[in-house]
Amino acid sequence: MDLLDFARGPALYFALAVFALGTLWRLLGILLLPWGLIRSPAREGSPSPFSSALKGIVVKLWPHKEFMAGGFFTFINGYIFHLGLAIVVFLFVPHILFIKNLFGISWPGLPSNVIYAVGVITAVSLIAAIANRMTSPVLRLISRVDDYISWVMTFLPVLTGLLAVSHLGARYETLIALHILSVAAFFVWFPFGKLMHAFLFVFSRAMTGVRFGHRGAQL
Amino acid sequence: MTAKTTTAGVAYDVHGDMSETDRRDAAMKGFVREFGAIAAAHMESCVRCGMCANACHFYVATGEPAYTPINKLRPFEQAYHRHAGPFAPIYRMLGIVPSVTVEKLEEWQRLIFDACTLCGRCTLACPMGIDIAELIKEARHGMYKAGLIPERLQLMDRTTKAWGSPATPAEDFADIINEAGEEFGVTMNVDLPKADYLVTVAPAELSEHTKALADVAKIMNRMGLSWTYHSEGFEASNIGYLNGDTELQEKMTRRIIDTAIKIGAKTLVLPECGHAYGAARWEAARWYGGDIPVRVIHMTEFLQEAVNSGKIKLNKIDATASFHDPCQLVRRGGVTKAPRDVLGKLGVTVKELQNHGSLGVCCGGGGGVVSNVRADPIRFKAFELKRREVEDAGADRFVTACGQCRITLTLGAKHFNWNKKVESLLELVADNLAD
Amino acid sequence: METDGQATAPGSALALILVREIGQALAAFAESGEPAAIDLRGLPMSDADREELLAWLGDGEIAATLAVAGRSEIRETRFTGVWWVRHFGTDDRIAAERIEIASVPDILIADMADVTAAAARFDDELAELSIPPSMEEAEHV
Amino acid sequence: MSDRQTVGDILAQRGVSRRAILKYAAWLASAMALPPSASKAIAQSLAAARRQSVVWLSFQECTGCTESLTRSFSPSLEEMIFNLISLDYHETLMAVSGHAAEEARLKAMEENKGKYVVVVDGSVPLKDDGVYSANAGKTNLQTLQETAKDALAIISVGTCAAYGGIPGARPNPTGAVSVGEIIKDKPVINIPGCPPIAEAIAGTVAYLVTFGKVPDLDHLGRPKAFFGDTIHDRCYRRPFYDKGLFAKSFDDEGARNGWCLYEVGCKGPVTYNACATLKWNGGVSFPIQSGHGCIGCSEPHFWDKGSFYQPLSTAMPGMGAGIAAGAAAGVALGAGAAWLARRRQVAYSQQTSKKEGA
Repeated sequence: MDLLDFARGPALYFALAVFALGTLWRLLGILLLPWGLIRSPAREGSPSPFSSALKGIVVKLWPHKEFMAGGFFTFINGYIFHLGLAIVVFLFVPHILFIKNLFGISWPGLPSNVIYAVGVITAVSLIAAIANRMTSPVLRLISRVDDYISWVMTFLPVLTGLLAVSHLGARYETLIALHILSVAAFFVWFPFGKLMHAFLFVFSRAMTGVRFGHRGAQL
Repeated sequence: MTAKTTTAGVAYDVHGDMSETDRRDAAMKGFVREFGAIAAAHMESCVRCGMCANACHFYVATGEPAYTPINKLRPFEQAYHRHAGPFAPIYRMLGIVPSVTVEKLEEWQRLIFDACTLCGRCTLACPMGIDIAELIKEARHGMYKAGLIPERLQLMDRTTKAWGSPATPAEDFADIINEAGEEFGVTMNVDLPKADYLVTVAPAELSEHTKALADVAKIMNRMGLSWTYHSEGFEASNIGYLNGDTELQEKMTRRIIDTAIKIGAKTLVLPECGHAYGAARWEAARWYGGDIPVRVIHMTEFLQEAVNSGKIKLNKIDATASFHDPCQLVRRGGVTKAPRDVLGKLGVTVKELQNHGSLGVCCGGGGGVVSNVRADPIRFKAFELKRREVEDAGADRFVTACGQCRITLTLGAKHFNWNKKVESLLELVADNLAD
Repeated sequence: METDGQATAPGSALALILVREIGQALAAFAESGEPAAIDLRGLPMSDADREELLAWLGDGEIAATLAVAGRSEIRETRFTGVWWVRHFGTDDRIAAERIEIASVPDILIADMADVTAAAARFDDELAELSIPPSMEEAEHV
Repeated sequence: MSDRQTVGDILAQRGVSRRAILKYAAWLASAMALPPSASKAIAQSLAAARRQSVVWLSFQECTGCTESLTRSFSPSLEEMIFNLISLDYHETLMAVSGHAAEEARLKAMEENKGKYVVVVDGSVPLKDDGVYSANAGKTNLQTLQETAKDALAIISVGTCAAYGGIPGARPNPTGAVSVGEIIKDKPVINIPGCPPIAEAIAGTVAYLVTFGKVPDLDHLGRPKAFFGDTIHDRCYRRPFYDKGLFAKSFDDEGARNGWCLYEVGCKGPVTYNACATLKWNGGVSFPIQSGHGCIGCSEPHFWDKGSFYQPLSTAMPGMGAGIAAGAAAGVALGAGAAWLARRRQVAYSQQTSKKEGA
């Protein structure tokens, strides 16, 4: 079995099994804790908890202009690499085929050249993010090992993906195997670090959305 | 109590006689009880983006990275991961997350109490929607259990437990009310056996702001309402809400709710106090253990109802004013429109501060900080943010609807020899009642 | 030499690169007499690339067809010393295609080994002619 | 069969001119990606070289490789290869049979000791003492070891000889292995493919004759001249890949338009071979040009890498159970963790209230 077969086979099986295990473990470990739902009466005319939850999820997509002064870079750069990752992950045809193979659903992709360009922008943005983390006094103080591991786990698939499409550094099948292995590592790490925010943000925002909606307060 | 400093020179206070282990365990147990699904989801969602720093007046005013809101939760979070999180058993087994040390808790006392007003502006800044302010409030519960709270808050705790109020013994309450009635020439109702409205007070009103007691009575009387103050349930400020003493919070909550039920009141009116609103309006059911059969409203909401219903008429003041939004009332309470409605009825043109409404900047003294003298230096720095905004807005008058904010801002003004008077919305209404 | 200034510049990037390379090799040949060759088959050329290059180089004074292990075609381009050489297998399938920069492509030059062999063969055949066995005698042999 | 004459002498006897050698050298230089200017020198050394004795062994194979080599050869340029070599043993092609054939092999080995080249097509079965393939009373393993002992080099032609190929596909009932797994002390050149391209076989042999050495090989033992690039990199449909234009099935609009076959399982991106440049059937076409994706036949274990029609970027089949097991374990662990945490909370509340009650 060569490296590519190992990556496409056992490594991915293992990673996805760990991903499923860890994600459910963590989500249920949180959501099955007591909810403490005894609440004072809602403000008159406040929206339903469901719409408050939705509103919380949506409103938090965009920061208040009041916080832009200090957080502009974090906000803009965060948007760039999140969108970049989303485009590269979900609109590159080989990735769509991967998803189709797993879940049976698919959608049209973007031209590969566009994906390469977005990939480069994403990589640059991620580098800017880690540079910011390592230089900003606030971020240095609040960062943990998790932040750096999660960065590496996110950056490696982008880097190996770019190397693979540009055939840099090694043979294509080696690079693509490393790419898949880096994705496997991403999946393994995902449930145990902050990457999990990709799922948790929904709950976190919705909960605060409901709390604020209940009080008639603005998020 | 013993005032101490950590090796790094951070001041902290210690109460009670406990071994280090007992103290730590007490804190852990206090923490662990807080970890419900919501706190857990919030604890797990942080991506360390640092956006919350920009929202905190203490960070903005000092540039001190330690004041980054999420950083203030560090020991609480550590306890969560070690004792309650999904991976807690693994973390314990492999020693990935160590026990929180007493030293760490001592060091963090300053961040959890001195450097946080529970104003919740960080909650609005957090892209993950983490309610950081709520978590800090919950973290205070364990800190209280471990006897690791600032001396002043401990003192108020003791006083409140003894008197039922941090300001005065309950036996003296009726006298204070009646004296104020005499002083300001208003008919007072106190300890009536039955009334539709139970009116509660804040500590400052029993000392510095006694005019407020009379102002409420004046308006109630003008409206012809059935109302009363009551010695058994008069204190709306809830020190337990601020210092983490959950038993006291429950006791204080029960006292006013039970009194309202006892006298058959349909409405419990809270004084011009921010955290009283948080405690009685939004948290009461939790500590009361079920539905509250009484409507709980803030003084500002009461005034809004009064002016909007036309039951009182106001003289027009031809002036401009800026309104300082009390955090617990506006940002975390949802009462944004009411004070502006009332100012409008007074004929006041509101010149909004740069940050206003739910994004208003805290006065710097909420969450017990104004009582905690140790926090004075950063409180004054934060005050300067507010002062700049008020000066930039350039209004004639400066009004708020929270006694605590008023005291904080007045102290700040005095410190900097700033000649801006901080006025009470209630007082403004009472003083301008039209015939 | 034909100088056709009207020739359109190659539009394809590959053809353009090749044109430059040929130009450099030709200049070097003119200066030092060092011949050169460029293999076209190893390049990912499309038919369009090839046609553009061909059109640009044009036709020169010499065109030769060889019948040697299949057909070969050699054409001088409008640039003297630049030769288009194509070797075919049977079925007219291209086996090798190259641009040669030389006075004459080697394959056109008679090899001395072949010349020696030819001379020997010539001698043999001539000997057969000069010692005249009669046609009848020959038939009897 | 030993020739003490040079290739040039023999060609002269056969009336083949030096021009033909020069032409052949031009072809060889092009095929082996040698500098074009080297063709004159190649021609000279070819003419001066001795004919190379070649012993061709066929093991577990289908004769497709021999077919590829011989069928593509028509009398002209390509037949030159047979002027360069003395094919002293080839079961399919030789006229003699039985003992005479075996003798020919042994004679060639004796006369050209240390100088002959062994070409192998087919894999070697090792299971059950190699009984699954034998001739002349010898198992393939014995024949290979005996023949390879005094060889100059071994050329493994076809994926079976190079990597085990189809006989070695799971479950590999005969225990088939490649030549390279048996012969460790001689240079082994792999020319994989199912079948390999004739020019790759001929070019490699010609190179060996001309230069007397093994050409540059990649890490899988393949001549870089023919296996240096992926099909994908040299594919005329590559621009469609870059533009994101893909055939979704073999009879859709995209297929008719000749778009990239990645989505229907083309293995071109990970397959190193010269199909896209040398092509097949006299340069007429190659699989992708004919509308079918590359199946990666020149790569080790191509048969065992999932469906030919499964896109390259997908995981191999058979993940469902593992993920389901992971998910089930996750649910159990998550619920367990929450239960433990709740139990702690209850315990702590009771302790606290007891202490306070006391």
